[in-house]
Amino acid sequence: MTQTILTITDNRLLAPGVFRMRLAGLTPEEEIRPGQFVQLQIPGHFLRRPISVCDAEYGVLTLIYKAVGEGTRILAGMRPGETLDVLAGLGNGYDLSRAGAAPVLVGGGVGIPPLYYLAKKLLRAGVTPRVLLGFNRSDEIFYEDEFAALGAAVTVVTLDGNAGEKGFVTEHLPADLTCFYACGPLPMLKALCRATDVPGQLSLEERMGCGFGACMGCSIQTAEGPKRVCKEGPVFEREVLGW
Amino acid sequence: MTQTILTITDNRLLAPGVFRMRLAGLTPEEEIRPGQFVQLQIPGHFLRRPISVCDAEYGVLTLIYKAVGEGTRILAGMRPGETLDVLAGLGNGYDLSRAGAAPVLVGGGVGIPPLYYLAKKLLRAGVTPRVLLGFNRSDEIFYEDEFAALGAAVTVVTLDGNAGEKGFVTEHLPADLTCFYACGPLPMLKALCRATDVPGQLSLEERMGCGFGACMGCSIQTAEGPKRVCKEGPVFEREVLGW
Amino acid sequence: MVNTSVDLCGIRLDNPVIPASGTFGYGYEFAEHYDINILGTFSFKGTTPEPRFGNPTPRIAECPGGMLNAVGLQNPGVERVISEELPKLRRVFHKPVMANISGFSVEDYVTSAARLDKEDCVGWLEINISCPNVHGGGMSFGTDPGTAAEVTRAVKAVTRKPVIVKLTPNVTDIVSIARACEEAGADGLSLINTLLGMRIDLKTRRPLLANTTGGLSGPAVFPIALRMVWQVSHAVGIPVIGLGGICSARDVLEMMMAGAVAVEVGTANLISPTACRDIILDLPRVMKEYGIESLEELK
Amino acid sequence: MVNTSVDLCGIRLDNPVIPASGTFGYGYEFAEHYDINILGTFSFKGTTPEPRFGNPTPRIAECPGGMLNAVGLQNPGVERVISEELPKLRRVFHKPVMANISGFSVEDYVTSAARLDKEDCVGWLEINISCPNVHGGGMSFGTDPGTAAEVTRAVKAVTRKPVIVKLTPNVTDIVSIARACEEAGADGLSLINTLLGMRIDLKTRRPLLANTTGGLSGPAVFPIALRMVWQVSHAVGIPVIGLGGICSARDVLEMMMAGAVAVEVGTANLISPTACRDIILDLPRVMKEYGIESLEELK
Repeated sequence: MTQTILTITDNRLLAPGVFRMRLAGLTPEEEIRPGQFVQLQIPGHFLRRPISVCDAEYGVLTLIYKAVGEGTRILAGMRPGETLDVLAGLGNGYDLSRAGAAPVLVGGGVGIPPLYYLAKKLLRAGVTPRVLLGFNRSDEIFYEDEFAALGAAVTVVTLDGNAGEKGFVTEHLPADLTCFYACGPLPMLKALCRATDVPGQLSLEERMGCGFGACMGCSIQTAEGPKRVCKEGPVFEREVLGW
Repeated sequence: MTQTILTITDNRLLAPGVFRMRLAGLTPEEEIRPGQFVQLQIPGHFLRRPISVCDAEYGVLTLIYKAVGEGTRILAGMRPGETLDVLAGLGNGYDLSRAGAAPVLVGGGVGIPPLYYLAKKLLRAGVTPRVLLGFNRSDEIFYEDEFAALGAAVTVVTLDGNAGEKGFVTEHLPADLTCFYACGPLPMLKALCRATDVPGQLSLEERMGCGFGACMGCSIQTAEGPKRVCKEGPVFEREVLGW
Repeated sequence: MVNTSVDLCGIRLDNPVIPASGTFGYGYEFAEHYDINILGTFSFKGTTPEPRFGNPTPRIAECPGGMLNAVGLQNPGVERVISEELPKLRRVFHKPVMANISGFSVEDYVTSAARLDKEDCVGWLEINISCPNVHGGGMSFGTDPGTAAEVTRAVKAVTRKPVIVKLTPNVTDIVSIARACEEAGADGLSLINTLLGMRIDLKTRRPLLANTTGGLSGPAVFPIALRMVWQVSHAVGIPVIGLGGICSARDVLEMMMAGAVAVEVGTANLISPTACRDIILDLPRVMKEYGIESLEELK
Repeated sequence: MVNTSVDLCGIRLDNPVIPASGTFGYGYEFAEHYDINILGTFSFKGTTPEPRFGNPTPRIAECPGGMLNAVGLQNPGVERVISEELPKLRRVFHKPVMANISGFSVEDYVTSAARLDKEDCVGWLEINISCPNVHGGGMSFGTDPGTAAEVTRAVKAVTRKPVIVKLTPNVTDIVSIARACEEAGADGLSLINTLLGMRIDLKTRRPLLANTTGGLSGPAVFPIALRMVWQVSHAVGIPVIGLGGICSARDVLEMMMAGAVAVEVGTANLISPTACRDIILDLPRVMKEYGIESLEELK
């Protein structure tokens, strides 16, 4: 974990309410693993905002976020050239060593971004993941092309069926998966664990204070006792959660 | 009084710790009188900062301020193109109708700025004021040339005598003055009232809440009862103060 | 069309926004900026029987997210309030106004209340038993259930107008004070007054305020105010006005969700003279955003 | 060279900066960022006799200039603190540390105090009678002079280490609690713990925190903390540690001018993990700016 000042180079709308921000200035020591997150200090706000890392290579940090509250709305209004105080490299990240031959990445809505960086790293390790991207409506779709451009096999699933497959992501899991990596709304994560028995790693969300293990603000009960989502998580093996 | 957003066009050092800021965007309705002040909303600070008006013509507001506290230090770091939320046209201002034939303007340190706008208006009304500018040291001198360029007769007085006349401004008052207009440290204002019996208007400073008469934070006792420095002042006739 | 109107002790307000006493004078400074008849009502500067200058200056100090004040109840006294201020007030404000009353003895409160009870333009009496900036009165009435009840009862005996008691947050158990006021006949409660705070000047190493301590207000105190409004409104049957750091229409909704039937806006008026107008104009939009048809459904 | 060292109950600190309990764990998360031996000392996570998970989430809510927390004393219990946490702590921190103790009964405090009294690395016991986020204990001990004194006396009977009692600001008269603790034998006092606050989610119209209320901390509370430290340090003869919203070296000086002999820094650690280091490194520069040669001259 490092505290650093990064410069916004890009900040644009990807889908209704969903923005992608790029920040330059990460140094090589600040190696970031897929599934980790950053904490952004937003002007005029006291607590930092945790945002999952969508990509972090060549010194450029890519974040995709939804403008829902006051803080993220201010973020959406920031322009290239402005700077942000960033705590980078937070949390454990996904464990790539347990991918097996046929991992499936399952993302729902704004849970999708960390899977992009994960797909990139898996492909670089010689594993081609299949990717399931779930959205409520077709106009919410983002990053389908970006995943495809990496060389991953992408399936988009929408609840309204106006694009890709119709229904829930859990209805479109391939039969031969060796494990899954997931990030998305809690009901999706739980449905996923009910739908398959293969090993799985799930990224959780929780309201955080510090984001680096000091305040115990984001503790959850697990099969192995209390865990901090920001420190022992945000990624948990399904057995640890008992799901 | 109006609330408006102005754009910084210039912000530069005049003397050690003393800055001049110019802001564009005043509209013609926002007529500002000499001796009035503005309240600036400084980013990250709750209360506004009162600053006297040094000039306000052609839509451009000129302010001269000393960077002493956190707020004014932030102000000193602001750059052209940035904007400030400004309450303009606060306070009563100097009464030009009582100038007589030979008014003297007496300023001390950062009390000098409002006298510049006053000198300009007096000259435009056909009265040539004499101007006494007091500083502690010669390196603190600012705006001597600007007053001279207006056509006023300027005398600089320094305590250390390294520039202009040596001593206190009160020791260099002309004998034939018809009235004085003053702004500066309290001891200077009081010494001035002891030094001469002619009519005088004095601009006072006080810690303020709102700056427009609502909170009673800056009330003083006067010969005519309680007065708000921000509303009935900041300029008071010497008789009102009983000095 | 959403419905912003609310009932305050039997008097209908067009909206729940009430500038708080001591931040709005007698209204006419603000009437230069907007038509203040847009307000639900407003609470005018705290009134004592005799004229008061208040504390020496400095009376104001800045704080993170707020300010301290130690004005100390400057006002021209109840007779001049009635003879000089209220006529000017009536020229710019045509709705019932809230008269704020302070004192140093039960008799002080009774004297002002009896006088202001006769004024037609006064809709409510707000009894300030919570001013932290005066000695031997003010807040000391509001930190004990017994004295709070005594003032309430005495004022109720001399007026037929609704009596709203303004409570201090500087207590261990605000609910016990609130209940005591209710039992003594209060028609409503307003809370919170300011929290006692202090700043020191690093250069002089002495308190920034001439009065040493002052009352903290502004957004900094909002969560404390919200908690106390929640506790009190769940414990009493009379209406509660919520105040403390409200700056936006969202803050208004949050305070009403905590149980307030109306809100007072104080310090925000000092930062922006049009703060209350801006909140009122924004309220319908924010209500729609959260699917609120009528403010009274938040009860 | 300015002198930043201070005395805290007979133990010399290199500087007065002490990370506050609950914001610094057992130190080793922060030791990844800087050598925490630069600190005066630190107060580790509040300890109870039995392990506690604390309250359900959400436990955190943002506020203007601060935050609410309702963690509820999550800790592994005194035995595992001693067997697992203190050995790790000693590897990264080589000065006397402050052990923070909480409880739900006088016996709880006594149990933990007696156990931690035996640990050489513990320099002081900080007795938290002011946690607002647990029910039937915590803060309730700190709102009454009698119970505050009772806990103090009981803890003093089982330890020879200096006992510092941590006070709550959620009271009418903090001075009376402080005096009661002093008379019961406390060697020092630390104040203030958090102020009870609350936020509501406008979408759900329900409290944001699972625990309904939480403790407010951060710069928002600084003026309240400063006032209470001023009041208490003028009323008692034992040392006072000042805390509440301290974020900068200037805040440290202001708190010491109010009468504190040392300060705790809490919430600032959560926003910037190097906050305490940055304050300590800045302290000599700011002392020079205000002509302070030695912090002990501020007494």
